[in-house]
Amino acid sequence: MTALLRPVLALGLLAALWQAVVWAAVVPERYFPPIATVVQAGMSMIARGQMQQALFDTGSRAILGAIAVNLIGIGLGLAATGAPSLRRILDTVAAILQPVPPAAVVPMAVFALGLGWKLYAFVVVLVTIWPPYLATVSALAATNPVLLSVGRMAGFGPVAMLWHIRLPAAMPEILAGVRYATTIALIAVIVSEMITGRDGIGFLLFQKAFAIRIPEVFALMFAVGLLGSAMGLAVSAVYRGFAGWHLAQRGRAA
Amino acid sequence: MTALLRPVLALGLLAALWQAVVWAAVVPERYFPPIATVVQAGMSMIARGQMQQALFDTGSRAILGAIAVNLIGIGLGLAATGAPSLRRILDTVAAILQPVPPAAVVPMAVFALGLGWKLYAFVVVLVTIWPPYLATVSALAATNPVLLSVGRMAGFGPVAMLWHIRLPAAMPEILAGVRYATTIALIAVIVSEMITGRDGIGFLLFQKAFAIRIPEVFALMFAVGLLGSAMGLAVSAVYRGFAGWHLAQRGRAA
Amino acid sequence: AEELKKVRFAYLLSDTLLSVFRAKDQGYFAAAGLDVDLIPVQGGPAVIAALASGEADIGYAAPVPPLNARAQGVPVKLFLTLGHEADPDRKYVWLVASKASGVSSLADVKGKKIAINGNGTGCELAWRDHLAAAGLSYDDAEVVVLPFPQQEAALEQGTIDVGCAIQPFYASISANPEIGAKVIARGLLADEKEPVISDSVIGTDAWLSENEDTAKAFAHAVVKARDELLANRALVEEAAVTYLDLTPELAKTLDYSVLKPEVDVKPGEVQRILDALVKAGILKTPLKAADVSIDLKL
Amino acid sequence: MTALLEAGGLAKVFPGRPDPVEILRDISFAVAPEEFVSIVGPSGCGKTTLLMCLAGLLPPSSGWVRFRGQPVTDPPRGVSVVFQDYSRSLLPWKSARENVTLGMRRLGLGRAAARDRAEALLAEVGLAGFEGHFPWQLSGGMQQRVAIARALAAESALLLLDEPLAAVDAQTRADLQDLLRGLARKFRQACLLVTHDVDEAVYMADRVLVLSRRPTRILREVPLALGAERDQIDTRERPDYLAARHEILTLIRAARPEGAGA
Amino acid sequence: MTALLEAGGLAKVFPGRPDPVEILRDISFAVAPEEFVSIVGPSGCGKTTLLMCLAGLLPPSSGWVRFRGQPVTDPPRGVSVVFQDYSRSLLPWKSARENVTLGMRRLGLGRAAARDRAEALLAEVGLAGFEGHFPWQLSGGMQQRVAIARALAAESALLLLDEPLAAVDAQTRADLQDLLRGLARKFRQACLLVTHDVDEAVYMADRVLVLSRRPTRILREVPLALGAERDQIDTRERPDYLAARHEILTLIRAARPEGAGA
Ligand SMILES: Nc1ncnc2c1ncn2[C@@H]1O[C@H](COP(=O)(O)OP(=O)(O)OP(=O)(O)O)[C@@H](O)[C@H]1O
Ligand SMILES: Nc1ncnc2c1ncn2[C@@H]1O[C@H](COP(=O)(O)OP(=O)(O)OP(=O)(O)O)[C@@H](O)[C@H]1O
Ligand SMILES: [Mg+2]
Ligand SMILES: [Mg+2]
Repeated sequence: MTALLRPVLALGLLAALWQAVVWAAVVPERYFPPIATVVQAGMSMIARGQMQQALFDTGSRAILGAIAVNLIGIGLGLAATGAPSLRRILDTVAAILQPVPPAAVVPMAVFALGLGWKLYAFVVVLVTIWPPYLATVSALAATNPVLLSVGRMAGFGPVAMLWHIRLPAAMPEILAGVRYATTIALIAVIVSEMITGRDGIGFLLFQKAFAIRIPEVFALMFAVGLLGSAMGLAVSAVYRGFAGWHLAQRGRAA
Repeated sequence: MTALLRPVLALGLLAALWQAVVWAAVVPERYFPPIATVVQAGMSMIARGQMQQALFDTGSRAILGAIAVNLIGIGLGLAATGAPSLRRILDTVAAILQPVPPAAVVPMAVFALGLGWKLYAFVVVLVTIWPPYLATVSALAATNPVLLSVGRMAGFGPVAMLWHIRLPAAMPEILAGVRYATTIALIAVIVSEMITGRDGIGFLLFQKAFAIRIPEVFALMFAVGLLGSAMGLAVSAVYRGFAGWHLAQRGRAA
Repeated sequence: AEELKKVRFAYLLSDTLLSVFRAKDQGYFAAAGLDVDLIPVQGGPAVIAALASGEADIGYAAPVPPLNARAQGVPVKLFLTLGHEADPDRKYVWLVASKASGVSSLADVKGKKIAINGNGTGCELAWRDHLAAAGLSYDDAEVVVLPFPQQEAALEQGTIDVGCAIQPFYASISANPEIGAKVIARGLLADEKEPVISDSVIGTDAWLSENEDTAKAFAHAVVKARDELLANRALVEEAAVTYLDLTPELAKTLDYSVLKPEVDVKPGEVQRILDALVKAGILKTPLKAADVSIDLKL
Repeated sequence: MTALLEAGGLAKVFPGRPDPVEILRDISFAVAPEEFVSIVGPSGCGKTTLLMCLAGLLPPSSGWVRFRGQPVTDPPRGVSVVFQDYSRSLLPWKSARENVTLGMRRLGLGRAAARDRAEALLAEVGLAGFEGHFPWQLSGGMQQRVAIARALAAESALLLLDEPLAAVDAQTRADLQDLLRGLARKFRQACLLVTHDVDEAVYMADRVLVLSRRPTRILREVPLALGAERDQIDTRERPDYLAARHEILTLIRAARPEGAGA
Repeated sequence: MTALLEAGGLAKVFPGRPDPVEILRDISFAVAPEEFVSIVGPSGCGKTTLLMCLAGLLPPSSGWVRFRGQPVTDPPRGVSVVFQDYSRSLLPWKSARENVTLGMRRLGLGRAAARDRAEALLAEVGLAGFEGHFPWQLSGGMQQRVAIARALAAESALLLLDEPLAAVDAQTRADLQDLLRGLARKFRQACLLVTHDVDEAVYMADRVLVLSRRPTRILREVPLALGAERDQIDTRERPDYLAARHEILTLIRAARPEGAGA
């Protein structure tokens, strides 16, 4: 309940702040319209069905992408943990590829991948894979050594050790990486849509800017924020499922 | 030594992989040139001084930005930990702002901030602040309750507790956030340069891409990767300084 | 019924394309045996990339990016043009200064901040050509890269002194009293006594060599739609609202008249731009019109 | 003489899953200045919970605690604790020496003085030469001794010791018992010692509190008059020592936790 | 009868900061099947280190370990451990019951059977009613008993017990001593018990190994013949029990760790 209330509250706060900037007239109202205008613009996009469609397109891409990429990232992290030489290579490839901005990659990637889903997938993967990968690798490496000994005594091979000991112990940290990746999966999808999309929020953002519909551009940005918050709530639910013990344990007095 | 060797090795691997793709001729050579051509393009940019200048411009912005933003992010995390109501607000603002892509924000920010360093600063902060903030908040919340009791018995007020107990305990996790933020500070700088820049790697990337000078684009991307790796090594050094105990402890047999 | 021929058309947003949108909506493409798939992308280079990667068969862009690409060895050719510029006032590019900048002519631009929407674009060519004609060099001004939608605010804020505008942004800037827009030059080239092509429909060499008939059919359908638009101003405004999402007020400012009813590219027109590009230093090596364009002789 | 520490009607209930779990039920007692009190009770009866309440680390569900006449809500100055979970109570990023120095914070000593004192205390608990070692480089018993040195470092009026000698060998244990008593007398400290070793409880204390099984009350207070000076051999052979020991063992046997094995 | 566990010339040196630290120096001994051996030694002498080497969890610097005649490099099937750091050895995301079930993995029981057995074992160690509690909801002694139940669950031929009763009260400790011996006999298990309680060492064992201070060797092997059946009262009054106890205490006194207090 509070988890759902909180975004609403923060949204209110953001709106108040926004309106304060408008009143302060730092930026001409034309480029930074009052909140009421933005809401109205959003409403009219909803009335035309534009907003829902874009949210659906972008949302489904981002959610599917986030799921896939988090699984891949965690999987790579597991593999790298199993094979230290792979880890050494991946870590450095990560260090080299991570800072390459997607906006720089997309124009080149179009040559190789075209304009379809492959491009989206590539961009999302390239940008989003690192947080879950890095979190998985670092969390798995940090397993309490006593627990590892317990696992070895139980006769766990590497796989059982991962499954029964290292992975559950690492879950809180991994899910922090997953939460972050989920957010930037959304960014990656929107950036791709802006550059080569025919639909979705990214495309709409571009189209509205071309039509000089500034209130609608802002309304779309708010919508992106809400979509992001919703995805965050979904991750929280996963967290409670997989690492709820961690939260409960934290609450304990010493 | 090995820390420095590893990027070189991985770079070699990457180059080999690259060349394999070229030979497989999946993509026409014009759009995916052989590694030799890329190196040559890079060399010619170095000869003209273009590469160094761009690396310096972008690098100095990214490094200053990363330092500032990490400090701000950690500071905000500390503040939020001290004031739970602030934390609730910041967490949700984070959830809403995080997924807004920088490419969407830059054009809007231009209105308010012009095209100078303020714009760079704003974009870098907006994009980069979350990993250190989130890491700080979550790590500080996870302090072992026995250690907290020890601190309370030592008569630590909230500040001393933070400084002597919670912060050192949280350092490994915080520095993981810092490492990540440092990488995306570089991305943010490059994206800003791409959109409204007059110099730096981002500007050069765009310029070369428009001129369809593909080998040079790839050479620049490699340069970005190397710059990112170098920044990563710097973070590693900081990590050894602040959380070296964590690495040493990990190495212990149970 | 005969199977429709699939044509993938990558484009960047422009008011000129109203005819293409209308041709598709009214079924003129289908009537010509074409199934045209519209693929919006952001920026000329992306159009080129879409063609080069085989994701699109034909594309729409300003003339500079494809010519640039051709010079870099990307096998694309111009085969249609939907608009021409010509002296004195048939122009689609404006160099506009804000009142606050104190710039009132090209000569004042020295040391000022001028905007282009991207390197290697029509704006860059326009600036270079006009400045050269005024006895100045491109490097005399401080060039800033800024997308079209942001230039109006930048002018108003004083972030830039002179912008490079196309429609509908030019109309919006002109109507903004805070800017007090002053046009210091117009047109892609300084000298447009002879008509100059202002945009281009392009295709890859491979596609064009096999699909000349398709290209012609495409052209006829577009011309049909365009003729209807030219004949009825109300239709233009309606299309601008429908396809470009413009507000009705903004749509009223649209200038949709054309200089030449023909859409096939004449080698002479292309050569003029090529020469200007070489003169401006954007193209390093001279190219021949015949190598970069096809005259469909419709 | 007024009491140093007083507890009245202390109760603690943990919010359990199906039902709340009642741990402490109505605990009242007082500790005089310089008094040494031992607490014994069955495993899981709530000794640690009680100590945490007394230290101001855990709010009781009802009842009150006063230290030097002041209500305890936060850890008061003048109280130190050795935690049962000693291995987790040491800061892993600090050496043994620095961990001990932490206990001296409220004394306001200079850096060098604090360092000297820490090293002296580590030597007292048998850890000379290990000052620079980190907790994870020490054995269990060594870690526990670092925790003891840290609690001693504060020169508190009251020490709360939660099984502080559980992990050390018999000889070291005897030595540390004498050390603890000696320092407590020297610095006029009161001690509250939780231990499972009834011999230790009796040997160390002026009074032993025997706790019941949960929900926990004080089953009996056993006063002792073994004198101020104790000796590992002589004291343990005194008839009143043996009588007290017998009484407590009998009580504990009766109070064994529910369902305890055969 | 061939030995179940054999160690020969075991040595362990840790890479220390200025100099490497020599912990174990030349440890050789054997444990026969069904034999109960206690190990006592000063705090920090390397008992835990020794157990880790025997369990195949830590490679010795030199020397060898054989279990059932096979060289031990990894933990062999048929060996269970109760770790000294019991609170960290429980999986915090699993209930007491699930933690115990973990010990039965190599037995290949069905889900329901494993669950029943886990609950029975928890009841044996006095934790009936706490099956669903998580480790951080249990007291120190309760956590330790969960760890014991887990080790028992495996029905191993050899139990390595590192101060398994350090955190439980006297009565529960006595009960668990008898339980451990009883189960060991019933399941024909050999045990290696590290303890600081010399009484416990003698009461439980067929033989006691007394370790020296570091660098650690076996100071003496004290064989016992107290019979298979032991009694908490009678056994402890036997003259040979008291003699062994005295001998070991004297040895330990001599072997106290360097610099130990007063
Ligand atoms: N990683 C390490 N680096 C350096 N020294 C270590 C390390 N681990 C353990 N030691 C040292 O090894 C010695 C033996 O430790 P161990 O835990 O085996 O002792 P123990 O006999 O079990 O002691 P206790 O009875 O206190 O549990 C200790 O002196 C400790 O300082
Ligand atoms: N967070 C919690 N939730 C529920 N029950 C708890 C919680 N913390 C402790 N308990 C229960 O409180 C009881 C008392 O715990 P406590 O640690 O005080 O016992 P203790 O007397 O110190 O035992 P020991 O001698 O084993 O250390 C235990 O039965 C334990 O299960
Ligand atoms: Mg306790
Ligand atoms: Mg030990």
